[in-house]
Amino acid sequence: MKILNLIVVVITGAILIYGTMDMPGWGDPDSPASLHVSPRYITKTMEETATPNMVTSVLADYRAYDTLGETTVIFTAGMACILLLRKRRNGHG
Amino acid sequence: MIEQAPVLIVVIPLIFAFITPLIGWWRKELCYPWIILSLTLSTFCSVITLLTVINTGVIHYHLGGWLPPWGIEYAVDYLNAFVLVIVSFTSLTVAVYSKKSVELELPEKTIYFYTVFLLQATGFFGIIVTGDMFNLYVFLEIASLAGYALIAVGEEGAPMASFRYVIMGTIGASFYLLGVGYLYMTTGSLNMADLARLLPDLYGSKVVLVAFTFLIVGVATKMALFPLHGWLPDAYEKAPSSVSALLAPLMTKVSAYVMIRIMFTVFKPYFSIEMLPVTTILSWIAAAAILYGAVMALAQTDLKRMLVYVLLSEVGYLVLGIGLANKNGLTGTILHIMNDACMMVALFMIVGAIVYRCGNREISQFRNLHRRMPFTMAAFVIVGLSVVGIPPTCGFFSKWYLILGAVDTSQWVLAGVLVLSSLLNAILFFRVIEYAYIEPRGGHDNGGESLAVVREEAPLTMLIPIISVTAGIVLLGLLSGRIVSTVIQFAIPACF
Amino acid sequence: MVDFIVGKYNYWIYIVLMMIGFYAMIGKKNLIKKIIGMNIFQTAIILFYVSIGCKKGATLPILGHAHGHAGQAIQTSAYINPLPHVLMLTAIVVMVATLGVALAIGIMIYLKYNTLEEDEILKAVK
Amino acid sequence: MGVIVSIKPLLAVLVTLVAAVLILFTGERNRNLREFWTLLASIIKFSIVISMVPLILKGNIIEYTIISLTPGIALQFRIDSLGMFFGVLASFLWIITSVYSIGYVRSLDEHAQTRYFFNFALCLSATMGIAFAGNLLTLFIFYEILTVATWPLVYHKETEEAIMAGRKYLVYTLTAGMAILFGIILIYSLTGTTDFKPGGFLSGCGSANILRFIFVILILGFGVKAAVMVLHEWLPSAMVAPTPVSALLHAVAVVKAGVFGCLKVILYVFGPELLHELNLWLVLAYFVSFTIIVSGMYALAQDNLKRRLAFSTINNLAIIIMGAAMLTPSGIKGAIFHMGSHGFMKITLFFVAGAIYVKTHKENISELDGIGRQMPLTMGAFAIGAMGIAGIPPVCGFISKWYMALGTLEANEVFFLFVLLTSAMMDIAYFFPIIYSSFFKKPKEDVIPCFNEAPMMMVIPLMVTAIISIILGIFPNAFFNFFNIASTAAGKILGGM
Repeated sequence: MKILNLIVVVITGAILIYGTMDMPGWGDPDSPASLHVSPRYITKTMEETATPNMVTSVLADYRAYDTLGETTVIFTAGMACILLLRKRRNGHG
Repeated sequence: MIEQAPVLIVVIPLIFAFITPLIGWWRKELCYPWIILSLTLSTFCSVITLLTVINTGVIHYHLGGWLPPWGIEYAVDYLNAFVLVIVSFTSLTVAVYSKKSVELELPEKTIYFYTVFLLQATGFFGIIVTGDMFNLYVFLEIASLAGYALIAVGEEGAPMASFRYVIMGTIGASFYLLGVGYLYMTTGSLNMADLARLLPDLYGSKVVLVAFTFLIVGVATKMALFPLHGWLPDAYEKAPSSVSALLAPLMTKVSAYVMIRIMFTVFKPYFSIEMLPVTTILSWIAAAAILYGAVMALAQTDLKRMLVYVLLSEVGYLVLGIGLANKNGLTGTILHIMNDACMMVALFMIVGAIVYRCGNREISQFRNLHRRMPFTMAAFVIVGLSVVGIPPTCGFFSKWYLILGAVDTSQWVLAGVLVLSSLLNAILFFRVIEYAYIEPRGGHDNGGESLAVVREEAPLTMLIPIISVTAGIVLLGLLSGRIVSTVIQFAIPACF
Repeated sequence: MVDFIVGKYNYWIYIVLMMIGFYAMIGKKNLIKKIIGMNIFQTAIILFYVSIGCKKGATLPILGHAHGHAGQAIQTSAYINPLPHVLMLTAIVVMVATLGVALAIGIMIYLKYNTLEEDEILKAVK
Repeated sequence: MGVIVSIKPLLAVLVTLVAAVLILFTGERNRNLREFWTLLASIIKFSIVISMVPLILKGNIIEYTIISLTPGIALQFRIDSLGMFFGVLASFLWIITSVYSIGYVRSLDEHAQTRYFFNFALCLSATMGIAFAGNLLTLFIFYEILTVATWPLVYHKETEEAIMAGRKYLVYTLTAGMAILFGIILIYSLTGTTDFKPGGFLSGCGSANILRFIFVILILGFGVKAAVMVLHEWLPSAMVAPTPVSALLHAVAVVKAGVFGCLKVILYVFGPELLHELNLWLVLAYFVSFTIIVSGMYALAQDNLKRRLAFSTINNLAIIIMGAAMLTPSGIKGAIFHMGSHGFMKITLFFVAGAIYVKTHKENISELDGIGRQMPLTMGAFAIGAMGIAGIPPVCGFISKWYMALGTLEANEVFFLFVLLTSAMMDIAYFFPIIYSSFFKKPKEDVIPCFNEAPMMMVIPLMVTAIISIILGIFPNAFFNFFNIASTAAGKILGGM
């Protein structure tokens, strides 16, 4: 069983590393990730959102809906924990 | 109002969920009507969305007004609109159904149960409606977290089952997230439509290949496709009745939807079919899943556990249609998303009703059940026939398209597997029906011992959803031609 | 060759980290170790994402001259890509939430069976 | 000549469905009302069916499309002469069987009568659907409903034996259903349609081998219900069912549905021309000849009366298929007519078996000595039925066998003529001793040697069917132009070549 797990892990890792072969190098300023969508966040942040912190402007404006989801995740987790751990006050247990 | 319908489907239950605990603290019994109200509104919106899509074509809804590659977009085409309607109807049905079983199984935790229940539905809606890869991940996690919690409050052994689900589910979600990361790295985009535009130039790239693999494996884990199904049987068996009824039909269907999205929208069909032999591999895995599920189900003596394995086999059907990758196969899959959602929700609701009344799920203890719960068992017969694939119930038609798809591509073995699984399902369901309906008697003393069985039907809040879904199963079967010609044929990628 | 290794080695490190976590998740018998593995896995993914956003010679994505320098052209290459950071802020929250739920379930299990070893629990369930 | 759109076929199917629901909800509380529904529905149904006969005789086709099921296939009724023939037969016999059933279940005070009548009505709906189906898929849908609806009737007694028989029945028929489904899908995949056409629609589609394969699985699939040998095992076992069930379903509705399916495949899907071209007709004819001979031998060996009748049914069904497989005008005419005449004769015989059982609780032939003195009407009807099956004039079995014999000659296959004659000999061999011993042998002690019949609710139906068998033998057209319907059907099919 241990061996099987190890094999699964090694194969997964090998596939991931295989994928890195064609990746743009670390910190490459001309990588697609830096050229396609993000320039607008950098150049237009003041103009469109009046926020100098780009992370903030993306988080709370461009992709604000993700952040709504994020808060919902926290809410879900909170409710889940209450649901799971709330002790019965009366009755058995 | 109508233009806002796509976003309202998600936002309404979201807001309602935030308010549910407050309402519960005020008046505990109001939680139930509250979530019914919420899901009714969502259902209403999803129907409007589907009608809008049919009348005017694909809806693009830009959240916050930011244009797609930069902001998050809701893109609703025939496929999501259709799945949305199915999911919203199913969750509404289960919500109506849940009242009594929650009162029985979780009397102390009603408020939080309903809150998480609603969040679960929200997660499903969000996954389906979104057009953004990362946003999908967020909602996938909402749905999963809610699912973990809902399962864990089930019967003896549920926490451990749920824990295993947490581990497998997190692996699945992390794989998905890794896949998205790899795609983002090479394209710089997270929007599905944008990715579909950018990716064809990069199809040779190893990064894209790996990303694709991880996305599919991640989704398959969430879907409990055959070799990755380990978490599912325990989790859905041990979960409370209404949770199994919600999760079992929907989690798998939603994941199947995501798989179709990734394979045929984000990636072009020719990539999924030709560049990697993914569809071939998937169809063989699916065949294995179908047989595995059916054979394992044969070995079960507990009805709910049997159904769980039937569910595994149904997942195989869904994936088989995707794997066949032709018009009929995909029609079969999309039709089966609907049909199987109906069948599974009905079956799990029926099991819940039986447990509620008899406190027992052992098939061998079902003697005289048809006298005790005549309507429930009649519904069980019809749904069972549908799973077996007896026309004119809807289960027949998805099988029809799937076999047709297999024949079209001359995949005789796969067609044979489908036929064989029908027979295995027949054994499964007729066995249960036999137990419930036949009272063996020795010799010829006809009508001698007519046992006095008290008629004790399930409460109305359970019975009405069961009966209406069962009626739906027959109706949808007869209407399937109409459904295919108005919706599903447009939901299939254009190149097929 | 050297460029290749220098350009990729950090990804490799993250992948190795991920796999350590992954192994713990599927291979370890102790529930807490599984949860720790889960955390390692997710943290490695976060590192991986963040490193996508990196650009050589760029600085934090906060405009240094936000006030009073209107009109001055903003160089894209001067700031690192903010998007992965945003995504990871969300992902961290998701991770924490998952961790919380996992631990809550762990507590439930511990209260019920007084152990956190998977095989012992499975024995107790049966 | 023309296509008439009419909702009548749908009504004919729905009437029994509605009755089934009413029966279910009336339940045990009011038995008379429940039985009233059965009778009312059977009469309404028969009148609907009969009202369509004149149109069909003029050469029209009645059509009604309910809803489109998939591109190219609709849930559609389309009645031509062959379907009409089967429809008239089944709906008429249902009236008689209903009366008989009521007598039977009440005399024996059976349990679960509501379930019994409910499923009976359901079966009849399905049979009507099969008779009127306009394409293979519609036929298949009703065929599967029939399969499932018959199951509770087979296990009705709920003894260990009955339950096993039910299981066997399901295993055979559901597997067969899957084979048929597969065949239909292949046909649809090749042609994009499954609409029946007199003379067949498959010629020119697909290679010879695939067509042969389709033919084989379809015939085997329908052959299970038609109890073709080696696939027949379920039918004798299913004889544990109450006698009216054996009578109507295992002499008329279910097995005839199988035969009807075979005829549809032979005549309306493949067609004479294509079968000649593929040389399949001979293979089929030899295949069923085997059944004819072997089932005759089996019948000789049975002591249980119902089982003997079951093997006789298997024998006659195979004769029908053989007649059709000759693909000549007389052969087809004879085959279609034999569906009807065998229905009347065999139902008489089963009714007799039931009447004997109700009166004396005897099931075995060896116990029947002298019973003719106690139940002369019943055994007289038995004699008529048996003569008919053997093909002795003036009973209607003679006419159909005559035409089928002509058919074999038209096809220049004397071998099959011999098969027919041999089987007639065997019919005599296994039926006449019964008649002889029941009338002329010394009665056993427990037989009351004076007139003591079963209830009139049972005797009258079996007299009626016996008399009709004779009338049909003398005036084949007496009964709603029965024979003409059959000849029109044969003419249409061969005209379509």
